[in-house]
Amino acid sequence: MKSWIEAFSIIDFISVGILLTAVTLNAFKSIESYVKAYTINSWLLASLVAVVAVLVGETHLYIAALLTLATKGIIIPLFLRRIVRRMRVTHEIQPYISNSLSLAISGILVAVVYASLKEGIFITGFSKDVLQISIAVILISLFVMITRKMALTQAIGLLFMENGLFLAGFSLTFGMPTMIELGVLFDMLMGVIILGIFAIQIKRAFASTDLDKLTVLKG
Amino acid sequence: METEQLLHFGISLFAVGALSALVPVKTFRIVPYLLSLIGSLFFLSLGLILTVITPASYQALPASSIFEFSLRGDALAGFFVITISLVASAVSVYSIGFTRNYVYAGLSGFFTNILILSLYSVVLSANLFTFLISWETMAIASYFLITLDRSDETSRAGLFYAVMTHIGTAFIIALFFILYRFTNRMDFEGMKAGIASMPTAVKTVVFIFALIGFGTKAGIVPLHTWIPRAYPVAPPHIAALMSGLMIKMGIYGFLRISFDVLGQGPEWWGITVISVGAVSALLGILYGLIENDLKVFLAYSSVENVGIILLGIGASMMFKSNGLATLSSLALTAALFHVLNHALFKGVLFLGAGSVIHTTGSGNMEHMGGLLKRMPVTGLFFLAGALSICALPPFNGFASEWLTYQALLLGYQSPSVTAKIVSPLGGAALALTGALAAAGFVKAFGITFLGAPRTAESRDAGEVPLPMVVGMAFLAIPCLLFGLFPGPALSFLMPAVYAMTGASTTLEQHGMLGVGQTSAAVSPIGMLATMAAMMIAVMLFIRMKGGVRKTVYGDSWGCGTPGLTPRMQYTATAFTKPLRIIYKRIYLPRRDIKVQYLLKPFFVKSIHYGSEITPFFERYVYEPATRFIQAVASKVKLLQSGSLNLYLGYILITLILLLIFAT
Amino acid sequence: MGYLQFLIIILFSPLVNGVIKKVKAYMQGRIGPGVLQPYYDLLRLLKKDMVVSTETSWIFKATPYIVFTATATAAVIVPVVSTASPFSMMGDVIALIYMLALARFFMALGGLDAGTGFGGEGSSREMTVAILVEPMMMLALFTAAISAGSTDIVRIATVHPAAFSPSHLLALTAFIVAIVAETGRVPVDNPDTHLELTMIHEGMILEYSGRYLALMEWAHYMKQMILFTLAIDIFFPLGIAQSGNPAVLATAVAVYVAKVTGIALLMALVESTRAKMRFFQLPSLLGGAFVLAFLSLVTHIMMGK
Amino acid sequence: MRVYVLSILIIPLFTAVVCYNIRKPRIVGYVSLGGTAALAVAAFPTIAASLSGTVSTLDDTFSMDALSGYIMALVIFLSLASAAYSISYLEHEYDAGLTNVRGVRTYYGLLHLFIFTMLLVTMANNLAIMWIGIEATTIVSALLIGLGFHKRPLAVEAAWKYIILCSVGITFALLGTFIAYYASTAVIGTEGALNWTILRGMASRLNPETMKLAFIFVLVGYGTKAGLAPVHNWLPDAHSQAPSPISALLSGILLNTAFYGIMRFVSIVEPSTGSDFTGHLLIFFGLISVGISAIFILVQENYKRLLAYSSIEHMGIISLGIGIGGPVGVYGALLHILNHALSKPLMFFASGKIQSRFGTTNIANVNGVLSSMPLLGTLTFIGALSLSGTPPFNIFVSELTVLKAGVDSGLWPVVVLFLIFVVIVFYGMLSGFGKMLFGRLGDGTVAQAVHRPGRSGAGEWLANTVMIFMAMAVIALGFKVPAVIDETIRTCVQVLGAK
Repeated sequence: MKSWIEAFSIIDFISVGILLTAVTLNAFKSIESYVKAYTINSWLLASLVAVVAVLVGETHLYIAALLTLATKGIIIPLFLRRIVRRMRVTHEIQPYISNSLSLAISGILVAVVYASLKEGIFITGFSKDVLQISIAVILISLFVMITRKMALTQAIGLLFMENGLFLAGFSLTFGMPTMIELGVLFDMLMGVIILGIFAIQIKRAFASTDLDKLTVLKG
Repeated sequence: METEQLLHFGISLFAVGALSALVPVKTFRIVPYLLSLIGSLFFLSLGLILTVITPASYQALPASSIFEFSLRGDALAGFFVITISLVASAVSVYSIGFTRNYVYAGLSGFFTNILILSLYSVVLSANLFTFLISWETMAIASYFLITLDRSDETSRAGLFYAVMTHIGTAFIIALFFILYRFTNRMDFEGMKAGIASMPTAVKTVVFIFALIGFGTKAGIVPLHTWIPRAYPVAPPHIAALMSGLMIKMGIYGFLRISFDVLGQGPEWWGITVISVGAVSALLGILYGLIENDLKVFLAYSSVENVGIILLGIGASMMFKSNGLATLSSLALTAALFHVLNHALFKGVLFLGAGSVIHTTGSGNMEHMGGLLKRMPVTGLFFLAGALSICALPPFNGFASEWLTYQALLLGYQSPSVTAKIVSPLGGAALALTGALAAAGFVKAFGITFLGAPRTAESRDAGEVPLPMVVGMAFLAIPCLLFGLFPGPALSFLMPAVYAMTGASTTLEQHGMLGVGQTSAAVSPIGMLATMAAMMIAVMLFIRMKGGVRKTVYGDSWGCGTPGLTPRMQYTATAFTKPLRIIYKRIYLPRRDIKVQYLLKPFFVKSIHYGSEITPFFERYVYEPATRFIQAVASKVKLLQSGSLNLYLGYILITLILLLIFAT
Repeated sequence: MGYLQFLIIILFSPLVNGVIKKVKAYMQGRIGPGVLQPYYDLLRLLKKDMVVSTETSWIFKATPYIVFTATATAAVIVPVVSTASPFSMMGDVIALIYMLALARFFMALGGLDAGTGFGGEGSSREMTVAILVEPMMMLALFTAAISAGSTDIVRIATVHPAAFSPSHLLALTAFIVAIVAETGRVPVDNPDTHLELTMIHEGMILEYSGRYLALMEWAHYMKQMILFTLAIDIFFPLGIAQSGNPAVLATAVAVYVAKVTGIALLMALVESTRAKMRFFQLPSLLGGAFVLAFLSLVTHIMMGK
Repeated sequence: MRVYVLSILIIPLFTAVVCYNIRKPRIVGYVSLGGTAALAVAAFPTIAASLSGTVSTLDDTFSMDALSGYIMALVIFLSLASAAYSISYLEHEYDAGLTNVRGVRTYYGLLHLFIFTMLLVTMANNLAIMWIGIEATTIVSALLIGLGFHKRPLAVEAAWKYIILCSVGITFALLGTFIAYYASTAVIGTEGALNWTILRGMASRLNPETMKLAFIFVLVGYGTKAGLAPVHNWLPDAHSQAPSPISALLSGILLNTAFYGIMRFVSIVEPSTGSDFTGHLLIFFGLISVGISAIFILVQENYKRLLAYSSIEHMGIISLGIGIGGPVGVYGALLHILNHALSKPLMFFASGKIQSRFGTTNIANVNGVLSSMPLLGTLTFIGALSLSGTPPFNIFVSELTVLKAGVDSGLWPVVVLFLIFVVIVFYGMLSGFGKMLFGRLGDGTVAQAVHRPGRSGAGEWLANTVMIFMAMAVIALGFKVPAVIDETIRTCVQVLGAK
């Protein structure tokens, strides 16, 4: 039983780390740092899955942890780096909202999540906070996508959302059946690749990765 | 033959006719109209069965579920079926001649058949669904017939018409659903049966919706604005169908709902309808008077006549709610009789106008003149139509308007003071309308057919082909006959009147049109006979006293100066100038005079005189509404600004709002 | 006798006009033509050839006959000296007005047919005046009809012999204005002018000559007398014969003659004391009369008499 | 049975591979058509069976009831239609040099992948697999829009917005799915906790609070994909930029597959939360969609965008029908899915022809279609009138049914607003298409008939046949709903358990 408590604290610790890495997005400017943040985020995620796997001792959780590490922690970051290099972009241009303000708003979002998720809904499961945290991560990364102007940043924001989603799913379900997890991961991988392709397309078509150019279609 | 068989034969004839019109063979063009002619004869007999022979309702194509086609007929439907058949057959004959060299013969044949068929199925429809389908089919068919020549101008007119009628339909759907909600039935029979449980407030809503919804189609002021736009661009035979029949469908729907289904309502309903009728009649003809385009004028005159019909209907409703069944039946008889008559003479007038425009190539009276000598038969029939629509004895218009007068004058018998005052005022409005209409048609006939031709086209004009003339005869002759012998016409509508008011008055016996309560009577045939006798007498007298005198022909008198040119004739604009001045508060005329001088102020080079009236409702009702909607729309358009960030923001906001409020 | 009383109107209408002319002459200090002058004029015109414009159609030739017969039919409808007038079953007051309207309709067409300025002007003005007069006249008649409970002239004439209620006086006043306007007299129209700017009725018949003109004029005389008779029947029918016996009839005729003469004098008086109005001042006059007629109706309904 | 079911998934994949490897642009179209026809034949027994009872294979991973059968039938029908239409469309693009052999191959390959993903959605019994399918449709269709074959900046922009917005949405949908899974594990443990059939069985025992949360996320998520306002913004861009056959598929059926997900969820959420919760949310989204789209239709200057907004409107109507609920409402919504799936593709096909004839999607530059291309003009007019909810065309019937449901449940404000919006839509549609159809060729049109219509070969003939068939269906359904369809929809209503 005691180990559970510790486990709880470990898990909470990790998940808070995940939240923080998401929040830091609001502070950064250079694409490199975004990718770094994402990598760390994914590693944390994978480690969390691993911890739970150790605790619960189910094989498919080990697989899940490995898969997460492989795709989110290694493949996708590498891919992102390639894209970044090919597109020769280094820094995010001035976002719509100043960093300090967006930090504040992220805080508000977290509050909203805690307020709206009523206590006592999620009594079971191994943590009461992880769900809130994961949803907060999702919302914050969405907020980042809203405020940032570069195609690539939005792709990364989406990836963060998916991490948050993964976390949520995990905290709610102890991991889905393996086959489904595979499917989900595969979809996401595909999605990222397509996003990358399109990001390059945009660069080619609009001679810029600035989303301000992408407002021809309107009305 | 059984009614169902008649019905099926008729329907299939029109269907085949519609399809046959699509055969692109010139010699084949006569077929669709022949079929529609036969079809309307089938329906005519059906109508006679429903009204005169055995006034019993039947049920054909019974409905299994709510959204099923179902037709039924009763006395009211029968009367309208007869009206439709009379006009439709005439139009079919006319079209044979008109579309012989018509560019859009195929489409016109197709949609004409569809339109006529939809008219029938509107009046014969048994339930909400059938009614709506037929109603909109009618609207669509007429829309395509208006826009037949596909020019941008006609398509704009068509669009305006379609949108107006669609708004009307929205109201109709709403009122149907209200009825359905409270009676749990979707067929008129059932609604009628279950109406008792409906609170008066709701009934009032239904009544008002009916007035608006069907009034749009009937063209009551201020919902009339589509009429003077749509008719002029429509080909003549279609204009005749639309003005003669389609706007009567508005009357039919209104009767069906507010009389048949809703039953008796409070007095102010009737008063409202009377007022609407009076306003429509007066404004309709006033706006029409100053128009120089023949078809626009006729269109406005349709608005006027709908007003007259509504006067009768309103009076009938008012009397009914005052418990005067006999009077109510009298008023309704007058109204329905005028429905039939207007269908006839407005039909002949539009066909005549069509022939004139067909030959002179212009709808503007200012380009015509002297046509009576060039197209005598057309002119004669047009004159007959004009006399009828001006309610001059012994034509049919007189008979129905006389009945309307009687009904309104007897209003003093009703217990309530408002009714006492309102009804004679309606009579006064009718009198004024009559005088205005007379002026209008003196202008229309006089400027168009009399005097000297104002253009080369009208100078070289000739009589139109035989079928067109015959088609007009189909309508012109009944105009006279129903005026002289109102009996048969009345027998078409009496059963309907009895069914709806629970009373019936025998108004016609041995050639006299008489109203029992007042012992007042007129005998159009007697008047005609007297006139004939007088004619003979005076001719003999002249012969006796004056002997034979020769006639010397010469130029018209031009104050002794020779060389009077057609351009010196009195113009249509000048003819109504006094009215523009007298009624300036209604017309709000604006005139601009530009004078160019050779040497100011003595030698004038040229004077340009322009005068136009303010289209009140367009300017102060429709345009502001449209502008408002456009403004709102252009504001809303900013939502889709093209910025992806914004769109993502929508998602986030929606989600957060839902999280906060929905959970 | 009851069958033939319309002949009184047809035959004596020119005389009435003659009388009016004579009285006017006296009032203006002239001797003036004899009262039979209209008859001579008519006969002279009948004997003359006709000049017809080449522009005209059959309408032009038919119009005089239609106008005459329509007016004569109206004359048949209105009971003159006896309520025992079987022909008046043929039509009521509305029919009568509309018969006159039929005549006017064709007269206006005739005016337009020659294609001259004057004819058109006359028609236009005639119809305009009609628009102003007809509803007013109708309203005045409605009052009577409602109080009699019928639009049948005989009924109206018999129901209330001499009911000079306020509503009737108002209606009467309106009706007199109507007569002035309908018979084309000063201040509405000037029957004796051919000055184009002031012509209304004369303008319409300007192109007519010979027997056509004769018929037109005669019809005009008849219309005038019909309206007089209508006024008599409706507003002071006292003395009209209810039965067919000769004594009653004789008195009735006498009374009728007196009444017609009275109205004729009134007309003459009005014409010689008033100046002609400008055309566009007419609406105020006729509109005022309309208000009177309306008031009469309202008072009748309110006061019930 | 199992063979049939699997063949449904295998055939399109196979066709995709084959099409991608054919190097002859004139042949590949017919191959793909053949593949789709084979698919239709193979799928027939499954669909037929599913309409009568549930068909389940691979221990309930795939389980098809009447609703799945209904939607699948629509998917396959539209796939056939647009496969047949694509032939002439691509021939024309190819002749006009807008694409190359590679483009054509990619197009057909992706087309069949797209079909595959949609079929997967309809067959999945497991909610997560359904999600995977829907996400997959996004990816494939994004490629079809953006890369398909003509690399135009606008297409790329549209695709980018499409994929970003829909991925974000879909993420929320998955979150909702997880939460639902959580709720169900709380009741029955992990085994089969995402199987719709099982969930449906014990839906009333699920924790209402949790299910509410789940439904909100799912609604926003799938709603984005289904094009419900106010999260619809990707739709006009994507529909207007995609090649016409793809636009037809997108709006005719893809939106419906997304909405299919919502329907599935509604019927497992309702029992615990009560129908008011789901109903009100759906009505809310439905009304906003109809209203917003009505206004945009009114001021629209681009006919393909106009059609896109009309899709939003009709999705709104469907959501209204489901939201109002009751047998009548659901019936109306399901019937509306069919009607819309007939009229809208017809319009997109027609507008594709117009576009290739006039080389513009700007209403102002198109004129006199009726006089220059009578058949096409007529078909367009039928479609436009049907879409604007005019009798005697099919959409009127389903709209009336939805209205009736609204009246039955006494939702007068909804009924009134709906009527107002529909009038506005009518005005917008008719003024837009009236402008294009009427008039003479050449008045006021700038870019004039850049391309001659493609060689009227078999392709043209096929396309016309398809369009004529759809138009006739549009009219026929306006007068009477055939017994078989009526029956099917009634069973679907029972499947969704509308009371």
